[in-house]
Amino acid sequence: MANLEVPKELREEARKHDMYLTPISKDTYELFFGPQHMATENFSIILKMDGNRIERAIVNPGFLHRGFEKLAEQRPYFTNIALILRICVPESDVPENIYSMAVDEIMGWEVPERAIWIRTTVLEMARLSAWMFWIMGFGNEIGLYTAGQWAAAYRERLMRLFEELTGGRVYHIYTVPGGVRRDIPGDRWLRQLRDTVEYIKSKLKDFDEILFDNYIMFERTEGVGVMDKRFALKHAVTGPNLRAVGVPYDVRKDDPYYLYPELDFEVPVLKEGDSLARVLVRRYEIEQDLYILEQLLDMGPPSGPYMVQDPKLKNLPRFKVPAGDAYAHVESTKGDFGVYMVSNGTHKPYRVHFRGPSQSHGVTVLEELLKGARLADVPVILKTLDNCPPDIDR
Amino acid sequence: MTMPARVVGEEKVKIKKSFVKPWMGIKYLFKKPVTIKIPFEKIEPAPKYRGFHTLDWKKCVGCNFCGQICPARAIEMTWLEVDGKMEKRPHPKVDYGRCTFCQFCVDVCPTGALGFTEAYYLSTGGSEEDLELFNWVPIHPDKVRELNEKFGDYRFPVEKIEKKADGTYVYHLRDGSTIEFKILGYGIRPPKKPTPTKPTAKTAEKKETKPAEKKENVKQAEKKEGA
Amino acid sequence: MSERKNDEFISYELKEFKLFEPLFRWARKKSLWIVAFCTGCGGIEMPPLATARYDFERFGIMPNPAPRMGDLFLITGYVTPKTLKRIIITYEMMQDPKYVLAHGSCPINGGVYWDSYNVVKQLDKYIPIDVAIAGCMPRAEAVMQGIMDIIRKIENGEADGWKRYRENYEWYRKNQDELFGEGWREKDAKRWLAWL
Amino acid sequence: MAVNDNKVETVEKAEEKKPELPNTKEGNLVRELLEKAPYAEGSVRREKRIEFRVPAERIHEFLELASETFEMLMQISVVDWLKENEFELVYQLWSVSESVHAFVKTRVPRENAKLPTVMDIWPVAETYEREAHEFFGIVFEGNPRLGPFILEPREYEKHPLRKDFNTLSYVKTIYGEDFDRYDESKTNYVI
Repeated sequence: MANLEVPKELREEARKHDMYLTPISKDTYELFFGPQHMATENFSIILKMDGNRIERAIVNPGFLHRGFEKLAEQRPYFTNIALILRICVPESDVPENIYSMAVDEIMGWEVPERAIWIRTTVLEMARLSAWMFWIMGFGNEIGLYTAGQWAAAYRERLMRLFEELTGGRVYHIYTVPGGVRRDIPGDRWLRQLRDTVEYIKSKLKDFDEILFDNYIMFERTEGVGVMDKRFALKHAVTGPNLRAVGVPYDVRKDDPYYLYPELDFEVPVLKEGDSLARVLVRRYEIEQDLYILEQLLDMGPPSGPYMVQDPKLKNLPRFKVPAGDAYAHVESTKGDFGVYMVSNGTHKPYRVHFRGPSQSHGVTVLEELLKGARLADVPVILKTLDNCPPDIDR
Repeated sequence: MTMPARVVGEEKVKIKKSFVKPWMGIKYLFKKPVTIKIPFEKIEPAPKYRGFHTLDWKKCVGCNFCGQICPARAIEMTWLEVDGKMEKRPHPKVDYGRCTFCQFCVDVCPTGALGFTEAYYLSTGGSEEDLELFNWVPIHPDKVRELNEKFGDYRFPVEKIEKKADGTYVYHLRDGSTIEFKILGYGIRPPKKPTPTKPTAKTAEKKETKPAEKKENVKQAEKKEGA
Repeated sequence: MSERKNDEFISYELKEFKLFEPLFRWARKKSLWIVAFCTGCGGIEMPPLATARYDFERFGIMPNPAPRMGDLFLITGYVTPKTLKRIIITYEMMQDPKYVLAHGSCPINGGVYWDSYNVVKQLDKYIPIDVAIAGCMPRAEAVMQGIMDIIRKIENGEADGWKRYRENYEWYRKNQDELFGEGWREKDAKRWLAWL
Repeated sequence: MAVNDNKVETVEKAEEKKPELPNTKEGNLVRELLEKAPYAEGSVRREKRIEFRVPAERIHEFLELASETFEMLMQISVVDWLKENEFELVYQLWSVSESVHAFVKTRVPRENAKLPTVMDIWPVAETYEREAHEFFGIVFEGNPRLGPFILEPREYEKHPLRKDFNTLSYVKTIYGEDFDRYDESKTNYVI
């Protein structure tokens, strides 16, 4: 592809329209990647290409901007739950949970143990389903479609469990400040969850065979999109991407919340910092998530109420929160997901500001990593960074 | 309190690449497919799936809690006239062009009048008469449940909503029966007492400002101009 | 596209072809290709639909990145003005019997973003909608049913959104210009697509 | 917010200025930083949360000092305090080595809000500053890429996250009056 030849007439035509192919040197042109591309998911990158090499990448987000932070300022606290979970679509429990954690902190509530157990389980289930979604996307990008077919089918089992627990399929609207909205539907649900965990665990071997051990995957990812430790820290890279450059930072260990201090799990760390390392770290984390879910099921849900008892909750539309501010964050599959909330004592939050992991992964880091990469590596870099455009836009 | 961070490195995380293993996927050829063959096979939503609303008109006290908690402001309190008699309290009218199915309205309902069923399926064309279906006063839960049991496909219980010029609405249910009532006005406070002309005029006025209808008018005008 | 007149469109309903109309309809309904442009949160239900679980390839439906080959446009959720520009361009690039399926509440009436400054209310003002499904998110089964509705409508010849767009092009164009300002096609869209 | 409850009461009097700093990891961190930067105020919120208040002129200097222990800049949150006519900028810092979160707060007046960029310390600040500029209109001197980023130019000029921007009336001017059927005066809606 190095000597890409653009027909002369087309070049003349394009010059007339002054864009699309801007001939700087012989093979230099501008390429619009997305938003109508499967890998980018509503996100556009303007690539300045030199032949097949990317000279410069300019990220153009904003296709999903809905102004959540403004809308959240205009709605009561509980109502916001139905709104802000749309920030992270594959893992919609994460925004719910951080929002609830922040409100709990300002209110000074002790959330009941049963609610804590349910929240932890829901978060881990959300992580697992997000991993399945990621396997699907990643498999499709590197051309191993079979893994994607399987992952999407296994994810449906988790979706079904979510449906029975929360009443929603994708948007659960389940975790609210002070607890959760419904109780566990019964022991049958717990048994089903255990079955599903066992099932996915047994299928992990198949994923290894077809995707993670596959030499195609190694060839596509090895040495692509390398970053070093200093770069990663300066660019606020978090989550599996940071662990792939040798920093063992995991919010669940370093700023523990919910039941995580009592759970036993490992933090995988690799030093290479290329796409392959990021993939392998993720693969190991899937195992750990299954292990955590098993531990949670062994622990069993403690008895008691699933919602905090507070007379203020009698009138939900006018539920007031005292003045104050709080920052809460959890470990999502994409990285450190946080929220900064300011309350001024009324029934609406004064300011809610979200910190999506893709805000750093998807803009500056991506622009840096794409410099000098080949065009065919763009989807690989996008998917191994696990870029999620709604995080950036909100 | 916290456990010491258990960090594992290369020895556990790294795997070897393989040329042979990917072929093992072939064994899936001999397994049972997971596909649900939709027109022939059905899958049921989970019990207590958050679907369309139901409303017990007798229980509803018209407190507008549901309207206040709604994140989309999809709920509007409506004054109805059934069989020539005005209902004592306003009832919520739910717009599915807005509703997010969070069911916070059901949670806050103090009398339990507002409820929900598992029915989730409603599809129409894009024209204004069709979209009339998206805006309804929910009907009694028993009726919805009965229809669901009869047809078993979790569709919207109303087939067609007929709107007459004087503000009368006729709900044609799926089993052929109809519910007929008149909408007198909107809001928490009852419409003005000397009824015969004023409320109807008000509703008519209200309807006229409805966006899509306006568009339709414009479109028709355009068409005429074009012709 | 502005200089094109109505009579320059290739007419699929010439009198000579009337005889073959059922055949055309049958062929159209059996090979709906989807423009793989997931415009909102509804995109998350596309993978289950396209993969083994629901598998809409059984109906001859296939996600396809190229709009020129697409027949069915799924508006999967809310639409921001920035996306709407791309949607309109993509929609106009599609070849003529083309159908639009609007997912969920947001394209109908703004949905939960009814007071958001950056979400388009009533997509029907800008491009014609053939079938709308309720739900937030619509379940995968509901989307499936919606697609089957489209298939049924094609069979009956009711899915005429593309005709409406052609006939009322000026009206749609006026609405688009009102939202984006005059000359947005020349200013913005030419940057993406040189041939416009 | 209340200061940490289980703080050690028997702190030896370190300094008269800040007697409330507990003798924990967090307290020591605050103390160390304040020794280097006496112009700032610091306190411990609770476990793993510390807070600094810095005057806007010296924010760059302070953040440069802080970046030795706090390796990551997680976010720059802007709060618009309309009554006080001030923007509050909260730099959310995270220390990977100490696992402590720090709020660095500073205030600037709303009119012609200007601050030095921190791109030279954390390159990722470019994104955060572009966002803050777009939604609030704060100018970060030295950031070359300020301008429409997420929004279209029309909304960008309005700086929509400012408190004096009314989205409902803006929506009505753009998308027409008729999309909202509710008469505001008639019903007492919370939202």
